[in-house]
Amino acid sequence: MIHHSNQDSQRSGADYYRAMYLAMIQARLLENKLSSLYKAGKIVGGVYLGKGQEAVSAALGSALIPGRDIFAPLIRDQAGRTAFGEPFIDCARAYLGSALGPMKGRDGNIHRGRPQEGMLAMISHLGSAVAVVAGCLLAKRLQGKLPGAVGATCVGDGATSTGAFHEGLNMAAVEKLPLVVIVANNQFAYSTPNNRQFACEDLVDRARGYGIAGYSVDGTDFLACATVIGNAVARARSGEGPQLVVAKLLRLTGHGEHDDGSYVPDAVKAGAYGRDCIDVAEKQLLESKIITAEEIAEIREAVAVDVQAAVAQAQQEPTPDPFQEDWRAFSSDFSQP
Amino acid sequence: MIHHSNQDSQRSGADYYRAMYLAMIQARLLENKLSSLYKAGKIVGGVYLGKGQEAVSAALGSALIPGRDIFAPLIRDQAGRTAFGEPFIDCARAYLGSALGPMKGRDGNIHRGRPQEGMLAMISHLGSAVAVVAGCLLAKRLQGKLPGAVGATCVGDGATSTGAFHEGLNMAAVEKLPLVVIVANNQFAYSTPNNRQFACEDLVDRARGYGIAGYSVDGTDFLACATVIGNAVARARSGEGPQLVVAKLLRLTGHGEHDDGSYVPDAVKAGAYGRDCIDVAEKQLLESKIITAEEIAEIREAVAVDVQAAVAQAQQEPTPDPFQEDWRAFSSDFSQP
Amino acid sequence: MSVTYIDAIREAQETLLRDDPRVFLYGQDIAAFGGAFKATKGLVEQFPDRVLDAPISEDAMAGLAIGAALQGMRPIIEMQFADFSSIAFNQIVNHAATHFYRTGMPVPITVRLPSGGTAGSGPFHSQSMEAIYAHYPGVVVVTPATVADAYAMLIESVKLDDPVIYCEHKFLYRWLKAKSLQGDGLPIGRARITRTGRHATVVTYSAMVHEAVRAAERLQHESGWEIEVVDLRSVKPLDIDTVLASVARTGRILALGEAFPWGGVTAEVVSRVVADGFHLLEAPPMRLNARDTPVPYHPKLWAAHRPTPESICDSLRKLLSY
Amino acid sequence: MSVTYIDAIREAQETLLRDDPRVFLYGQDIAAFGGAFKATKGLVEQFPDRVLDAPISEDAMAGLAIGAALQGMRPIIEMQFADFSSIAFNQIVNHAATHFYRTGMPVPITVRLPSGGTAGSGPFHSQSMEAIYAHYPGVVVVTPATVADAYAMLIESVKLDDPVIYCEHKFLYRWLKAKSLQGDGLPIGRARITRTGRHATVVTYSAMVHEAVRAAERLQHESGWEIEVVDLRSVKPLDIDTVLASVARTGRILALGEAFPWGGVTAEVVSRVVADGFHLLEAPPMRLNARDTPVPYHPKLWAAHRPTPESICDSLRKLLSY
Ligand SMILES: Cc1ncc(C[n+]2csc(CCOP(=O)(O)OP(=O)(O)O)c2C)c(N)n1
Ligand SMILES: Cc1ncc(C[n+]2csc(CCOP(=O)(O)OP(=O)(O)O)c2C)c(N)n1
Ligand SMILES: [Mg+2]
Ligand SMILES: [Mg+2]
Repeated sequence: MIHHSNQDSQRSGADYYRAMYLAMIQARLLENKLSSLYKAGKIVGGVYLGKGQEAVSAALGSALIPGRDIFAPLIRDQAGRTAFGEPFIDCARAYLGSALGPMKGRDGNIHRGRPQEGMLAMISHLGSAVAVVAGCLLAKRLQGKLPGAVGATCVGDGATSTGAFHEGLNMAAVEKLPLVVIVANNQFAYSTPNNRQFACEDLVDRARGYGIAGYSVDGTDFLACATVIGNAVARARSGEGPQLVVAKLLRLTGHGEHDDGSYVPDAVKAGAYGRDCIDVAEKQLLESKIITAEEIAEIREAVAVDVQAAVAQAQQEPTPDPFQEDWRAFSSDFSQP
Repeated sequence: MIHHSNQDSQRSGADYYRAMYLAMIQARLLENKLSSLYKAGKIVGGVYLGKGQEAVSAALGSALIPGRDIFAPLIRDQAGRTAFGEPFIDCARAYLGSALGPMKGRDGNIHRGRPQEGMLAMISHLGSAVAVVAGCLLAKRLQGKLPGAVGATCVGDGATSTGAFHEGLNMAAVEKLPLVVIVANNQFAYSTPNNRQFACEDLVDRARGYGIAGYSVDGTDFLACATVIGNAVARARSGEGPQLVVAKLLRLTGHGEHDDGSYVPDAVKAGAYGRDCIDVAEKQLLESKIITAEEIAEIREAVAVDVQAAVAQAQQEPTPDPFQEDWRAFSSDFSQP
Repeated sequence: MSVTYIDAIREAQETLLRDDPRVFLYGQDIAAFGGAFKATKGLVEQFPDRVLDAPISEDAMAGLAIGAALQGMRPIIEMQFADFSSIAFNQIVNHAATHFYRTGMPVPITVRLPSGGTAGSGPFHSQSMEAIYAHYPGVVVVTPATVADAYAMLIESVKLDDPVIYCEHKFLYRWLKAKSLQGDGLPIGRARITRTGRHATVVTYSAMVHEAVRAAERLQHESGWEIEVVDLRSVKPLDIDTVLASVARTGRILALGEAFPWGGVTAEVVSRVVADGFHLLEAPPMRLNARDTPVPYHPKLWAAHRPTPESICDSLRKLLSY
Repeated sequence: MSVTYIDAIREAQETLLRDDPRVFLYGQDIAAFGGAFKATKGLVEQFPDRVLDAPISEDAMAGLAIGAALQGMRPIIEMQFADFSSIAFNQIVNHAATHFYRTGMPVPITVRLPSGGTAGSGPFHSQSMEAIYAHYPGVVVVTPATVADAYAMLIESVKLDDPVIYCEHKFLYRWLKAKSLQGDGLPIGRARITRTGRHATVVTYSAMVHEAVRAAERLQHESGWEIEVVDLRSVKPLDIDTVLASVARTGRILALGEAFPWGGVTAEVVSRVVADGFHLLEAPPMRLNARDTPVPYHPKLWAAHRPTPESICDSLRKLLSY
């Protein structure tokens, strides 16, 4: 697998763009594979993809520093996960129920992480990661490790309606923590359109009410995402407190692979946000000569091989054996007084 | 007891001011009595007073139409309750644990109401009334009874940090319900100052994030409260959707009567919001010749008699008898199949 | 013609909306989309004002329902999964549940909880929360196990003046079929003898009724044991009389449930049986619940986490051999 | 010198802050104000960075604690009243409780719940929520009944790698006094025989331990009955061995608790006793809980809502006369 080299400080310029682009292709090809596996009946449970949201997610993941920062990805953050250093095999194992890998088959699909390494393992309850990332940052402050570190999470437009989102963001603002929250406003929460979710003109209007910085960005515009999200992370890192970025875009797939998303009106699909951020990225990168067509082809080819390898490996691995499980929810052993 | 005459439509002008003033005096004298009773050991449990917040609360309660509107008072809303038609005896009974009265001793102090008449009985969990009032209004819409009706509730600065406040207000905004939410920002939540509660400059900055109207007012300024809160209610009534009013003021007492509020810095007490809204009201009413000094004296005297009568009555009444209680939490009778 | 458990839930809501103008539905994705499980499919077309999409605000959804109920409506709110009702917990147990006792005014809301495990659903889309709600005074908790009960008990839930937690089992949605919606008219609060027997009683509810019947059939076939299966139907109120009558016949009881093992329905059942029917017992009352971990994602783990016909048979063999 | 139960809680927090730089406190009004019950009085002066006032955001308070714990800290969060933890319910039972099972990484948070009833506190400042949390896999739930336990178990809770719900009883805060903080060193997970006896066992926890002892003394005085009282100390894990050993001596058990009667600790205790100790029983196991309504405000109602020495004696007389 092509690795994202471990940065010591936040990437910028061409490096950042290249890292983002690589993560986007990695996410897209990996997710395409997940989709095929699902359709072939090889995955039990839901499959949730980030198609169309890769630029936003990669912009965030590529701006973070693994080992120093905290990242709490949500359901459409394959690109950000990859950029932050999650190997494909974690994803393949979680979806295919391998007994190896971090979740050992106990949890699946997007409910995975490596909390030991700063990548949290989401629970389903939307909005609940915001306060948890704030807590990670508060801990770093108390430990004297905060300078230069940030914490980040993504939520959808729907998740902004949760009490957890509100309480967490407000709390982070009171503590002036370097928390970056990206709202990926893909205009729908499952089937529910924005006008049934909130009544403000733009979710970024919420920033002022928390006393934090807020930015809007076209989430299909690769370079714009890089700039706005990269800057938000940099500002948080330099001590300017919580940053809210609202990215407007469209999910180019169903809510999950079981869903055809037919409730999205054709006009919306054909509209400005219906374009594919990967097309935009390639166009922008080629135009600005950051990358060549040959490199693109090479990246795509190499990533396809990596995807294949990860899936093949996970498919061969043992699945969990209920008789081997210790069935323990406590880490403490209370049996020995 | 001097009664607030049942209005058919929202009061305005001198009528409104007079109603407000009456409610403020009623609240103050009743609460002074509660304080003495507490100090004399006659009340078990907490006593929470609205001293210093009467103008805000009365402005709201006096703008509401009993029988048509919904009012969910919170802990410092004696004035609003009285203005909305709650008789003193409800308060006296709740605090003194009479078995008569709406709560029958099962709940006490401010946890009382007449939900059958549109005055909800608060639970302690802050913020939870917002969605409930929204639900009352949604019901009215479905029943065709919404035109001309509003629902209102008050919360403190601290309650704005609850998920319930956020979810409820956002939901009301989505449904464009005629909900008026007054934030009485008395600068402290129990002992916690604003700077540990939120990081925005003014809580009214939240309105835009919900897509609703927002207004600020000096909560110690009687006439300003009348205007701003009266207008907010009128706008909601005329179909302009949720209205948020943030009133700045100071609690002129402890959090409860057990608390001396010594954490409030002297400079704050001596500051602009440390003045007593009743003094302001009397000054403004006298200056604008809405009321005479004699009338003020008469009102105070008559109210004092009413307070005395209500407390005396409640004190004579039976307390609940556990052997007479049916100890049922269900209204349904499941014993007969 | 055959009708599924989820059809019954849909039909009940259609009937309620048609017959009672006080009824309305509120939940995420329930209008045009028809709900995550299609329990409200087509209803918004028939009742455009009374089937409303909610924001992702479970606490406020419950709060809104409470307010509407206080104004005379009969709201049904759909939680997308029972697990997400954890966000609505406060409004349900502290607001809805206490209101009648405090004020004398009941709060007739119905909260639909798509409950229980299915393969691959994992820790946050598989929970059985009936015991959590039943612990609180003032909430009725129903757990229909049949197509007819799914229909009749939803209608009855909405007619009740008290708040009802309606636990519908996702595993039964499409798997469980019946010829019609016609049931036996048992009211909420009354258990049903689903299968008669002489040697032991299994007391259970919801999807586990079917696993219990399977286990009973297997034991009958294998060794001639006749196992009685009692479907509680509602866990609060809990029909201990029917349970005791069964134990009086069999002398042995296994309380079976799919929820977590600490406390819960099985503990309540056993405790009441021993309190009032100690003298009836020929063997120690047994319990079988899920294991004491979150519900695992992997189908193999999941199948070993919840009781199965095999593990029920094992328990029953132990019970019978005492 | 005498030290109260609330002193012990304060002292434990001071000790923890002093000895372990990973410990910090987070809660409403706990810094300069010292907490609604003064459990953190003076601590912010000594540890200005590690005693922090929280906004009124229980869900985020629990979330913040979880995050901090994942980064190596040992947060203690104070809920102003146990009743308000209903807002933090989701983060506790779905996030903290599941994390070790899901990821292998434990979440060492301690959640302090000022629990239980006092006269005049009413439905929302009196709740006992131990059964709610204990139902979920992955949370330890402790219920200290003595001054020494309040101290030692809080220290032990913070040292445990698993999330702990520390239920401290408000009624004991100032009423319960001891000569010192010195205890007997029993770990979490082990019950204590508070009073020995031969004729019946009362299994209980928290404030009810003292009511049980009073009832036992009364019965001894009145009629010579010798009642054994077992203090569970932690309701999860639950030390059934100590309970069974006691029942083996007495043959009779009353499970006593202050919480709501449906399910809960008493049901779990009785169910486990009959499962493993059926043959030891000479009488049906009994339960005594609060009544099945919200906790009433009025002191007279409140006193009749919870078990009292009188009602415990009544239950015991019935149990002894079987
Ligand atoms: C608290 C909560 N309620 C309901 C759900 C069920 N649910 C899962 S995803 C989803 C829609 C999320 O929409 P959004 O936040 O916009 O994210 P998107 O799927 O569009 O990326 C819902 C309702 C949940 N996970 N959590
Ligand atoms: C959800 C919740 N958490 C905690 C409390 C305990 N509590 C009662 S009043 C109060 C302070 C409220 O402050 P604010 O909202 O500013 O209102 P004020 O008392 O200043 O009028 C707190 C923390 C509560 N009632 N509800
Ligand atoms: Mg969305
Ligand atoms: Mg305040």
